[in-house]
Amino acid sequence: MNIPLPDLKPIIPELIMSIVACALLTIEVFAKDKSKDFLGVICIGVALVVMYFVPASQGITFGGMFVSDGYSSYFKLIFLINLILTILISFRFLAREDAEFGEYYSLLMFATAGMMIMASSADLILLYLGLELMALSTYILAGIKRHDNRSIESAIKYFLLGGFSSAILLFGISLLYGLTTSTNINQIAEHLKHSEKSLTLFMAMIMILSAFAFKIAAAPFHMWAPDVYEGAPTSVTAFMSVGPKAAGFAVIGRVFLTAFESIQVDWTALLIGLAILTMAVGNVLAIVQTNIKRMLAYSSIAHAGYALLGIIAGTSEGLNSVMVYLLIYAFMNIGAFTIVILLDKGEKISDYNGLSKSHPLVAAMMLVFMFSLTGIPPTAGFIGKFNIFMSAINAGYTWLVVVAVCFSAISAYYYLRVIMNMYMKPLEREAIIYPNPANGAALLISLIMIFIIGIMPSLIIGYTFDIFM
Amino acid sequence: MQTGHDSHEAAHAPVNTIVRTLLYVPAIIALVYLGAIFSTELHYRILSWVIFLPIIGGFLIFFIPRCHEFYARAVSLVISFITFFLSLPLYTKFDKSTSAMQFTEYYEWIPSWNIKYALGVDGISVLFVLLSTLLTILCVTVSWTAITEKVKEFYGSLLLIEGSMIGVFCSLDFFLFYIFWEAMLIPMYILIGVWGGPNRVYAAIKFFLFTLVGSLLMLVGIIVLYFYTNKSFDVLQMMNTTYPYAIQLLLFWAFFAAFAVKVPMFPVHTWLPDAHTEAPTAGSVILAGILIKMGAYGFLRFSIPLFPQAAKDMAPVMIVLSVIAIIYGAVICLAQTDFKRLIAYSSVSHMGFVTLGIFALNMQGIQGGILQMINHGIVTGALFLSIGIIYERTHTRELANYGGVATAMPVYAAFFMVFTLASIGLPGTNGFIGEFLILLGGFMAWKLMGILACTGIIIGAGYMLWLYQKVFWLEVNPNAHYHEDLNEREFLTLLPLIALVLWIGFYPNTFLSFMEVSVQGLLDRVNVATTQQITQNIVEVIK
Amino acid sequence: MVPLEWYIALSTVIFIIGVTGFLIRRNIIIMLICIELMLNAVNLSLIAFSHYLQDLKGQILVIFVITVAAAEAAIGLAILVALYRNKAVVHTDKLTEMKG
Amino acid sequence: MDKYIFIPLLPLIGFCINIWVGKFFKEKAHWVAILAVLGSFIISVMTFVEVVQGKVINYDVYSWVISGNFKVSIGFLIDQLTAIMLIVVTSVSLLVHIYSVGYMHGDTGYYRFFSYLNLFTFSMLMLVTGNNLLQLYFGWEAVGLCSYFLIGYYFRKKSAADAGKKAFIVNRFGDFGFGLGVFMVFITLGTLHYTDIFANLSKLEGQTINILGVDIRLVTLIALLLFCGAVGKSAQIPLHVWLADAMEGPTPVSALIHAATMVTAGVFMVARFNPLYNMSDTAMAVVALTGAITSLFAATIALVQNDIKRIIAYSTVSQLGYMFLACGVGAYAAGIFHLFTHAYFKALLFLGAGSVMHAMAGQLDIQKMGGLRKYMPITFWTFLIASFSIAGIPGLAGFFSKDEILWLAYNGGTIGKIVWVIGTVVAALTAFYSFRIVFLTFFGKFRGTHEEEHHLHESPSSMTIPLLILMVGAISAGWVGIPPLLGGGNWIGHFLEPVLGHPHVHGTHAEEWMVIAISIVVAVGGIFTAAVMYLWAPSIPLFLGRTFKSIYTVLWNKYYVDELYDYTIVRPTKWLASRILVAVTDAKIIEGIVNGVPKLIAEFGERFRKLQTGFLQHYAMGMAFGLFVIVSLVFIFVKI
Repeated sequence: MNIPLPDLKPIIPELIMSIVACALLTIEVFAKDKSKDFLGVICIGVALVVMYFVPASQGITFGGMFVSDGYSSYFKLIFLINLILTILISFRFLAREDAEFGEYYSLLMFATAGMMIMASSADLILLYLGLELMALSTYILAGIKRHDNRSIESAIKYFLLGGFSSAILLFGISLLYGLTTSTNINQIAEHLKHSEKSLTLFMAMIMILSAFAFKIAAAPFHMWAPDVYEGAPTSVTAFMSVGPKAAGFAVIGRVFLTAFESIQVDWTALLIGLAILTMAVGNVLAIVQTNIKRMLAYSSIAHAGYALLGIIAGTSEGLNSVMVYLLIYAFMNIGAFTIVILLDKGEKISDYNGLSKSHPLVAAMMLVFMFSLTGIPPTAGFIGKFNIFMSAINAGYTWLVVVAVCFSAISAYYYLRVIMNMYMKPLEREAIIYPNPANGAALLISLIMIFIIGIMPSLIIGYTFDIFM
Repeated sequence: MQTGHDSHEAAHAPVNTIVRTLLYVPAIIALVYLGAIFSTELHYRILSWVIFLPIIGGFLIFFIPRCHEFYARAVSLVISFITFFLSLPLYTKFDKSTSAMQFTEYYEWIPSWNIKYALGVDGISVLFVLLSTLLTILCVTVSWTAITEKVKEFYGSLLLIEGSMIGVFCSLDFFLFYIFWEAMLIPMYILIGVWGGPNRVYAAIKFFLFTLVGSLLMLVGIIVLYFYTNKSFDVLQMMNTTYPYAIQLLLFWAFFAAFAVKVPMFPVHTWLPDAHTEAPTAGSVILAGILIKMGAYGFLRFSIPLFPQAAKDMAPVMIVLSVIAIIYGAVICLAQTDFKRLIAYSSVSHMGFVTLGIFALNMQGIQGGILQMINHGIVTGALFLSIGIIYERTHTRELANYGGVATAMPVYAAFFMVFTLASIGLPGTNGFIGEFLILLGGFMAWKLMGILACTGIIIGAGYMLWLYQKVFWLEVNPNAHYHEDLNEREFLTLLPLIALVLWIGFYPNTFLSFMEVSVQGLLDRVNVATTQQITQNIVEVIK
Repeated sequence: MVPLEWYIALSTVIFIIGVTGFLIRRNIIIMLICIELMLNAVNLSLIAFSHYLQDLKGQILVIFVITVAAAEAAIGLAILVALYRNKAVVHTDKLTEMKG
Repeated sequence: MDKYIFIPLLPLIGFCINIWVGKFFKEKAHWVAILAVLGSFIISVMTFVEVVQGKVINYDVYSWVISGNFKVSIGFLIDQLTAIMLIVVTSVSLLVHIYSVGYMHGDTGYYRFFSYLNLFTFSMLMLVTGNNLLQLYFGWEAVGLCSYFLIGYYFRKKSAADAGKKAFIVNRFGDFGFGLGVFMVFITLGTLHYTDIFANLSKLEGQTINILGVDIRLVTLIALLLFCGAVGKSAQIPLHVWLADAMEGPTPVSALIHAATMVTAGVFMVARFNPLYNMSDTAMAVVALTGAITSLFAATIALVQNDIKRIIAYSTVSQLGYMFLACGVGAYAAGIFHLFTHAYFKALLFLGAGSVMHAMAGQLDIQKMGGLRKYMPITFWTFLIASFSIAGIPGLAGFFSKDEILWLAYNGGTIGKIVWVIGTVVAALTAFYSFRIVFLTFFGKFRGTHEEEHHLHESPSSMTIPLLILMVGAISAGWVGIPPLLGGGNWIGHFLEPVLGHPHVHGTHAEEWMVIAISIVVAVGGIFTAAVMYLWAPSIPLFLGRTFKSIYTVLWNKYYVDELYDYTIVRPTKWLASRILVAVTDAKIIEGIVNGVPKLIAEFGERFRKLQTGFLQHYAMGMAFGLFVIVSLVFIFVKI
């Protein structure tokens, strides 16, 4: 019996990622070298190769389950950039943290592969699988400093709550399946278009939404995030704060704008509530934080809130803006975390006091990242926000943008506090920094991209537009 | 530290300084003249150069090794001078007979959003560019010895601010405008927060947040405007679009949030005393001299021409707020004990005049308003420079620690007197022309408000003379540390401002003629707008 | 034949038992089991749907869910072992080092 | 370029030179200043001659301010009125410059003093020569500035510094009204040039403006607003308070600015705008009554003061009131005539007082002087002549001008009669207090310390020569206006007629004789009373002081006007500033909100972070609760 092999071209990137990830596990066992750096180098190399394949491998395969289109390609780009930057900042860091395990790199790759699958999935089954692949890998990553209480605590929390939320997701999927006889997003959409609204549908939608909201850390499903971000090794935090979030947005965009198109009014209302709550929680709680990682965790919650505005807009333009926003967010957030990694000074914000005196260059870079996170031009953060706001206003949500803008002003307060500590407070004790070329490269890439996007945004905005036009 | 016994020496030193300095003056005049001729001959994209030379220069200064402080100073001085020379063609080549934009530059920038890199100046904005380039030079020189820490960062920030300020005045694309408008916050925040006074951190954050909240609302307004302008940020295109009344009203207030904070108008003024007071001298000068003009400029460039109906209808409200600011700012000065804080509050009062003139919506008012902005930039800038000069000697801003400065530093006292007089609007100084035109315009439009605004002048004389007496007259304060009069550098820093004070005072037409046609164009636009008279009640009360 | 609603009701009840258990029990192993309970509740409903809708996808999903659940359990227990090695606890109320 | 521009320009050049490099000239700095003023004096005289020959100069030098239809030039209008003022200003200024060479000898700020004097002369000349209101305003404020500088010349002294500030600010109150007047003129007539204003004045006839429900004639309003400025500048009630304090300045300054020139700017302005004032009876009445009341008021204060310069200052206020009184009854020419004569005898009085002070090492209290005529005869004689002149002894300058005013007031209807009575009373008081000074200062025994007596000397010639020249003026300045009744031709009245018009006289010769007689009688009576009280029976003043203690106290305290202003304006404003605006509005309300909002947000943050307990079940509960709420909302709101 001739079993036709499905068209593998669209899935080449994911295949490469998975295969290499498996291979890395094997290689690592045989590697005599004490240093695992070469694994990272391989990772980066592979990621770059994959990046090359991503745009080329467009198509639909596996009976419509797997869709590789512009949309997914763009997200995959974000994931890969996230991966590369994360690896760059982990090089010396892991050794320092006594967590230099070879599987670290392959787990990162698995997680990324999971995200990529999520972004490409046009079927809830595949979506679930991708999501679990990503989630399970990140659970381990969060606890990779296995002798560290905080790391393990964060892993446990992440794992239990993650499992909880994916169970809810599954329940939602099962309801939806029961309602529509399908797990394919397009078929679901087709089915829902012709059917009445029902409470079951809403239940399904809400459950699926809650699981995705968990992934993007939107309030009230955000509560795991600060603890996990704080406890996890910083490089993993950087990875988690961008990758899973972006993946979450990718699936929200796909599922909600396609499958639930018929009840867009309803879920938009829900998302508006969620977005406002998220921005409020993220920004207000970030103000009172003293730990910089925790502060950044809350800030990442807040940023999810801004990004939701693009989804709420519900237009392709809105989706665009979310993608651009996430890309920009990857650069500025990882940049900020890189500085956190670079300084072995403690994680308290007050530990940054007087940094500009001892390490002006580091301080200056942190300043750029902070202003970018605040959204001050000419940094990329501004372009991101501007883009989001523009699409939201175009969709008629001006009042919501005004709310977002108010929260954005609040956010300035805690970002400025970091700058204030670095530049306007006296130096208390000399910071030890661990510069190395890889971290430097990560910083440089982030910095350059922040300015390039900030000053010449047409480079990336044009790109996203090309995808949709 | 010198003590009293060689006061005879001290008494003669300033004379020598004057003479020595006067030798420099012809050289500098010749230099400026040559610079003007040379730059007028050259053909280059003036505005881009003037904006980006300081910005790039500012970045380059960051890379000067830390040990070479002198080079940081010198390079920034040279850059600021070159920028000034490069901006001179705006004066020499400006065509005063048209209200159209001049020296325009149009390039595609972000085509997907229809954003252009569009620059240009007209009679309203051209003078601010020149003022910015001039004041920056003075900021550089006045900080020469005052800044000893993180020198290159200081000068870098200063130049970055200069570039972005000029960008604000030249942008013809709203997006570009907003970029410059906000970008300037960063170096300014650093400038206040790092080199400022004791309470600098609070002041810096306050400045930043106040401005940010206002400008974010404006950002929303800009985006709304974009969609109502057929997806374009082009200011000129916006000026040719008529917006529905409700939108005009909403956007007027959205823009008001940004501009009123910057100006600052009455209830949102409290960032200003803190920021001005705590900022280092150069920061105060930039803040008072140019930065707060951007608010009033915003009203002129955007609020009024884009929303003429709303502006006309809201003018009474703005006038009332302006008059409150005038009187409030002036009265509150009487209770100040801090040198810089007093001048800062006087800025509130003076900017009240500016907004009063602008929203009088007649020729005299608006011309007076613009001229008064220039004047205020010169005079308050000069006052802050002067305060900085003496602060460098005393390191105190408490008025109680001063007294008898005129005895110890006669030349300085004379300079300060001129600025004081200009500040209280004495005829023959620039302040008079501006205030007179504003009050005339204000009085023509709103009698009662004009009368109330005039009281601001009385109180203005009150606090400035009180200040002068407290600081410069009476016996020399025994704890004082001011024995050396102005040195050449300080003297030359203040001299151009004196010249400008008198120039505008005696021949304001040089500057009025720049704006005449442009202001007329603005007024034409306003006058055709019909009002809805929704503020009828206020109108009846204040008419 | 048993109507679909009964399956769904049962599945929902089991799911809610799982949720409740997850919410009120402190022991991580039991919480893990509660998650399994929830997953199996879902499996139940999926199979029921699959059967009644005469569609195979539900069953395929069930297979995957079981697989993933196994992986999840493995990883969960591994993390738990690491936790136990470090702190010798398996209760969530001892894991409140990070908060605020 | 013609010569007229150099009238104001020369002093300006002098100022510029001295203020920059005067320090090099040390004690020679006066040469620059004096030469500059001399130059402008000579040109003024030449101009005056031209004007006498019938030429009126009116031209623009350059456009000063152009803004829309608002066009104002720097320009010159030299007509008969201005010509007289030019002579007054440049001549007195020249003499005061010369006098100052001796008076200011040895002062550390020698060059500074002369540069200020130059600047003042420039400003005053700009004021009187301007051909438009804005230039008048320019000069108006600029002379105020110089006055401020010169009053505060001894700026180390707190009283001097305060006085300078007070002068400036009180004047600002007047200028407030003046400025509004200028605005009104521009708004109603569209121009600020004199000739255009006067040509269009008729347009204002019949127009009214509604202020707080009252219809006011436009001309009245404008006239009164402009008069506000005059009230401030010429120290009339209620803005007279600065002039007495202004005596803190060096005495030559008091003579030049606070007696002869600057304070008369108000009179000049009113006279210049006589067509406007003539249109409004109300305004005229206000001017006349303000002048009359001020003159009486100031004269009564002068009766009891002991500070020699303050007495003369109050006398100046009083005499300025006289001039306004004249303008108010339409006798502009008489007012200007009095201005002209007053400039000389009052400058002489001041310079004489300065000479006395010079001898007394700065002592100002006339109770501590006495018998000085032995030590300083020139000063004595000149001072005596000036006193006779101000008292109105026939033949001297003061007599003719004062008599002209009183006679025209007598002719001026009901208000005229009232002000004539007041004027006559004031004449008596003037004679009295002027000779109170003379008798207490120059007669009797010296009442100061022995050391002071030892120090007494006549002043140097640079001071006495100006005194002598001014004495000539004090005697003869009135001769240009001898009324026809006394055989003169009232030349000045006719000279000024083209500008100031001709007052209507309907009284008989007999009445005129009566007025003259009465004024002579009261003058002599005043002098006699002073002689009785201060030469022959010194116990009478003491007795009077004890008997009418309350009146004496009120007069001694200048009717408590300063205190009144202090309690009604100065203190409430300061209280408002520090207790309300700074402490409440800014600090509590606005800053309360500004700082309160972030605090509130942080407070929220602190509260809500407690929800983040770190306890896993709570997080799960949060999720479940969130889910529950969303589902409930769906149940509530979504209708299916």
